[in-house]
Amino acid sequence: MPGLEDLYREIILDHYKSPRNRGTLEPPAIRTEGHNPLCGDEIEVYIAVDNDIVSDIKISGQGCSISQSSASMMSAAIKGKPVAEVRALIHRFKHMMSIEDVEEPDTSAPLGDLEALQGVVKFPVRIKCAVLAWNTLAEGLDTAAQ
Amino acid sequence: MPGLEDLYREIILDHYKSPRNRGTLEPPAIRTEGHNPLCGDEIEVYIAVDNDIVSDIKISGQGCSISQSSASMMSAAIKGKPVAEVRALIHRFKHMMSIEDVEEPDTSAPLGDLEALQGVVKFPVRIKCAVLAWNTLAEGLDTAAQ
Amino acid sequence: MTIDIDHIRADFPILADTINGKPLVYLDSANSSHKPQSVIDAMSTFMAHQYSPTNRSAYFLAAQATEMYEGARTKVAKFINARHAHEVVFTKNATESLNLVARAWGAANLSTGDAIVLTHMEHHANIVPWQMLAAEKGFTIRWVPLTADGLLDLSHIDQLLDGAKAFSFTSMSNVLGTINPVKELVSLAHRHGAIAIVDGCQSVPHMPTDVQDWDADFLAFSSHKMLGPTGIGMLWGKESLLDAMPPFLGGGNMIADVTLNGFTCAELPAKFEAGTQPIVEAVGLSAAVDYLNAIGMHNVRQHEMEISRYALDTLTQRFGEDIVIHGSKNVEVRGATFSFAFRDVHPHDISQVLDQHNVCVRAGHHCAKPLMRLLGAHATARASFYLYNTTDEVDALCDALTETGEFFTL
Amino acid sequence: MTIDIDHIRADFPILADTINGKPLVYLDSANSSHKPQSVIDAMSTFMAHQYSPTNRSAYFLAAQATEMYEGARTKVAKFINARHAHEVVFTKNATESLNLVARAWGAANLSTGDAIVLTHMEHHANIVPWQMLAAEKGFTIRWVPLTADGLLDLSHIDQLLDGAKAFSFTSMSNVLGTINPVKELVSLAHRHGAIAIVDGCQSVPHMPTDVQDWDADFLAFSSHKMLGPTGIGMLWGKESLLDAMPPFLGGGNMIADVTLNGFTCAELPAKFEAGTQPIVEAVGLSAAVDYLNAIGMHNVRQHEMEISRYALDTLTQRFGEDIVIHGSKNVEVRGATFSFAFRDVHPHDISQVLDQHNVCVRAGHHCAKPLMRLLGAHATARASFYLYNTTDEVDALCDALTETGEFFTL
Ligand SMILES: Cc1ncc(COP(=O)(O)O)c(C=O)c1O
Ligand SMILES: Cc1ncc(COP(=O)(O)O)c(C=O)c1O
Repeated sequence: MPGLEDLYREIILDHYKSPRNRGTLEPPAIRTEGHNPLCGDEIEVYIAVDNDIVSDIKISGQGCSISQSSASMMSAAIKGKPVAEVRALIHRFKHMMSIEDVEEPDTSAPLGDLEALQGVVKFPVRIKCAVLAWNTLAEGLDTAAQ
Repeated sequence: MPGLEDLYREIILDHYKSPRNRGTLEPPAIRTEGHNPLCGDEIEVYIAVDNDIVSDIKISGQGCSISQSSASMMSAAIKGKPVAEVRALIHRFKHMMSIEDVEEPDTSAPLGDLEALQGVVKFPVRIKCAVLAWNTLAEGLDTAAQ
Repeated sequence: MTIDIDHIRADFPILADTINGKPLVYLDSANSSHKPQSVIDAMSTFMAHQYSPTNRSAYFLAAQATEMYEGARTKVAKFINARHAHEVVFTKNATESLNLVARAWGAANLSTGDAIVLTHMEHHANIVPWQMLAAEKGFTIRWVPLTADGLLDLSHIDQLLDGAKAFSFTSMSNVLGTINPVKELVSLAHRHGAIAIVDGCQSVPHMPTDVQDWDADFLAFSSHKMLGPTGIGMLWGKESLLDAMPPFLGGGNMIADVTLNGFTCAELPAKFEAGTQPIVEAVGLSAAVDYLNAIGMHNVRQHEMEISRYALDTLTQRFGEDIVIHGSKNVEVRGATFSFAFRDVHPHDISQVLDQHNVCVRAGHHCAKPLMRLLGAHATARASFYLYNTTDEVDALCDALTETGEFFTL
Repeated sequence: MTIDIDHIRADFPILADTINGKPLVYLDSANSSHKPQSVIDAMSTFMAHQYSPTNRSAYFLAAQATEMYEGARTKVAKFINARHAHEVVFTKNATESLNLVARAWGAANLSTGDAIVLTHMEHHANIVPWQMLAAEKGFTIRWVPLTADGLLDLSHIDQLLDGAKAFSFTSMSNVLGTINPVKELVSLAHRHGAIAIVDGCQSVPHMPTDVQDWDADFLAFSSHKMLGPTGIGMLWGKESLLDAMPPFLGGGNMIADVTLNGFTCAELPAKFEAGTQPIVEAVGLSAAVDYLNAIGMHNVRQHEMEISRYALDTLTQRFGEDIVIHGSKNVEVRGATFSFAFRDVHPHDISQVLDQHNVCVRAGHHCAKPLMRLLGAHATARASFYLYNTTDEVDALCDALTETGEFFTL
């Protein structure tokens, strides 16, 4: 059985305690909700997309350290990035989480700090926590594209 | 495991091959149907009740040797008997078949030939075959009493 | 100790196992219980040497298996003091049992303008089937509120039950541990002409059950929470109600006859048992009931009251204001199931740190989201105890909680 | 022999048992099959050392059990060549699977004036759920007739399917042994805009299955007929259909959220898996699929064709006009399931005499009363063979039949 230090890297706890980009955005920013039916975690992701760039992002809702820090790190990683790059990163992140059905990603999307979340894979039940924000973001991008 | 001879007594095979009281009765005689959903056996029991006496009985339908011979032996045993005596015999027969919920019967109702069916108890699946005609008769008597 | 705990623990092979060299501290029995060797053996032996389909074929093996299957029914009926064995229907779990009542009794008896009453502490299994039916039939659902202590607030019960057709409630909350006054609730329901449906999942495994004394109309419960296998649940119902109900699932075994134009139903209990039944599981369940009977349900309850008392005392002493235990502190009206909040650590993170010490608790909404909203929590951690748990395991929980606190204040 | 029959028989403990000193000749596998030691062991080991509730709690044991449960799903999906694992829903038996389709798909898609098509050789499990729904919704049921040979008579199939919404049929008759041309039937259904529902109970255990090649819409089958335990069945469905369907049973696990006012559904497959699932049974089923894969379904089919050929030849040679075997005599279009009449001896009596020799056959209507009426029989005796049966057992059947003839002409 892997140890706690595999899961709770320092940077994760840091994002958990001081989450980045907390808050909400007013319309026309897009608001998307996500649930983890297993544990009751809820998240709202707000994104503003201008000229195919995610110009702003805010996160609210609540959840465990893993879902909260993953959301916080995600927001820091994608703010100001082109939508295409964000999509590539979502793909790469889900691949790192060894989600079924996600093929070999384009590794040009750099993971940076997000690599700290790699340890989650050893705790399969927590993968859903780590991925919650990312799935919610992906849904938001789909709405934006419509 | 008990042997075939416990089940198929000679008198049973005799009634199976030469069933007594086969046929039907016209109204106002009472016709009652019975099924054994397990094996598909079907029976019709026709009774004429006059002055609280089962003055006539006919059996039709089809089934295995046990259900057929039990019906035949039943018809021979009850024809011309007072309803009260017939009810006592039904009770006694079901008790012999160790049907759940049937209390100690009045042993004054003589079983006679019917005792040959006692071996059926060792073959629990066949108890339903042996009892089919009797349950159907009991239903017919209830109808007659209304 | 009212029961010989070492002896009992020795009957459960998994309790002797270690993970990473440390023993298992299993505190999730409200979710599902472990199985004694006798249950495992009964199932293995049956599959290896006695297996046969039941209620259909006539050969020796089939007759023997049918007797074992029906024997399980008789045993369960006695365990809850049912009047007749055929009042016990085997289902796949308590959830199916409750769906059966909603669909078969409910669809025939509820329509627009009607009302039923549930409580605010129900499990989703006793909420969603009614909501599904209500969306179709247009009846309303009324909710019994809770007191601050986590008991049913009966101050307006007469108003709530007025004109209601059914009152469906849990005998014990799977979140708060609250034991409801079933007999009193049944009598309230009946006084208003409503039938009383009891979700017995959490109480039947932990204390004596007497459906006749309760005068209840239906009781749903599950094998896997009472030392038996998964894959089998029970619905008990009063004969007259079951007889009057339309069938639930259609297929083999539940019919008397089928033609191209329609079908007629078999008698109880076959009427509600369509298709090949959980035969192996009934044999396992039968062994589980034997096991519980041998110990005695009064003794199980006694043991769990002792554990509860110790847990309440110890957790409060060691963690003071750092811990909030939901529900009543009176062990007379609660079972050994404790939902709690610990500092501001998320329940998922609590359970993760506890897991490092093989302390197994459940973190989440416990399939009771309406209750969670009432508690103002998205999730809680829940430690639940059974006949095989010890006060030492309460200490192990506390030690692991101490470490959780340290870890998350680094 | 295409398979090592001695080796296989050694894997089934019950086949080495004797009753009254004589070996068991089990010819009732179309009813339910026996279990190899590997299935029994998988379940015992799981219960003794790995048991945990799944998909809820987060501790190590729970994560491991969840992986095993979901692993069973993936294995079953591969076994029938499903596109996605989440297209496989676990139920309690094939009967529940068919009720699920009727209730969830049917209730949402069928109304007055609609029609569905069944065949005259269906099992009650594929008749009664539709009759129950038809009584409520007012659609009509049309029936595909049979040829004298016991095959589907497709001469008016276009007329029957005209305007129909669904065509639900068995892949193999449990009475006649007839193997239906599933791929052709699916394509006929689709050409008329009907969905195709396959009752795979009798074919999936006995030959390769490829739902994508068939292009079927739903497939129902049972674990207990394919070497697995009771208490678990399967429904496979096309993702798009399952996604569009309302839920079936309501409760825990199948929801995304529940409030006092209503609920929202979880994603597939949880949406259709309410309550605690047959976890132990999924582990056993997983071992059964492994066992069948190791032997190879083509080899199973090959072996059963050899047995069928031998059985048809031997029964005809030895009993001539005394035996009437229902269904086709062409082993290419039939499985190793033989319903027969023997002189004028009632099937119940045949099975009784056979039982004296431990020859286990089923006597009755085989849950197919409409077909029995068509055959002009109230009951038949049925001998059905599986991968563990031998041609010697065909001889044992014949010897016992000879004695049956002697006994009943005394
Ligand atoms: C063709 C067919 N369909 C459906 C069923 C029902 O399967 P189960 O009893 O496992 O629900 C059976 C078996 O009894 C069958 O043979
Ligand atoms: C109070 C209560 N009701 C219903 C259920 C549902 O039981 P099952 O999951 O066995 O169907 C549970 C357990 O999960 C429960 O605790």
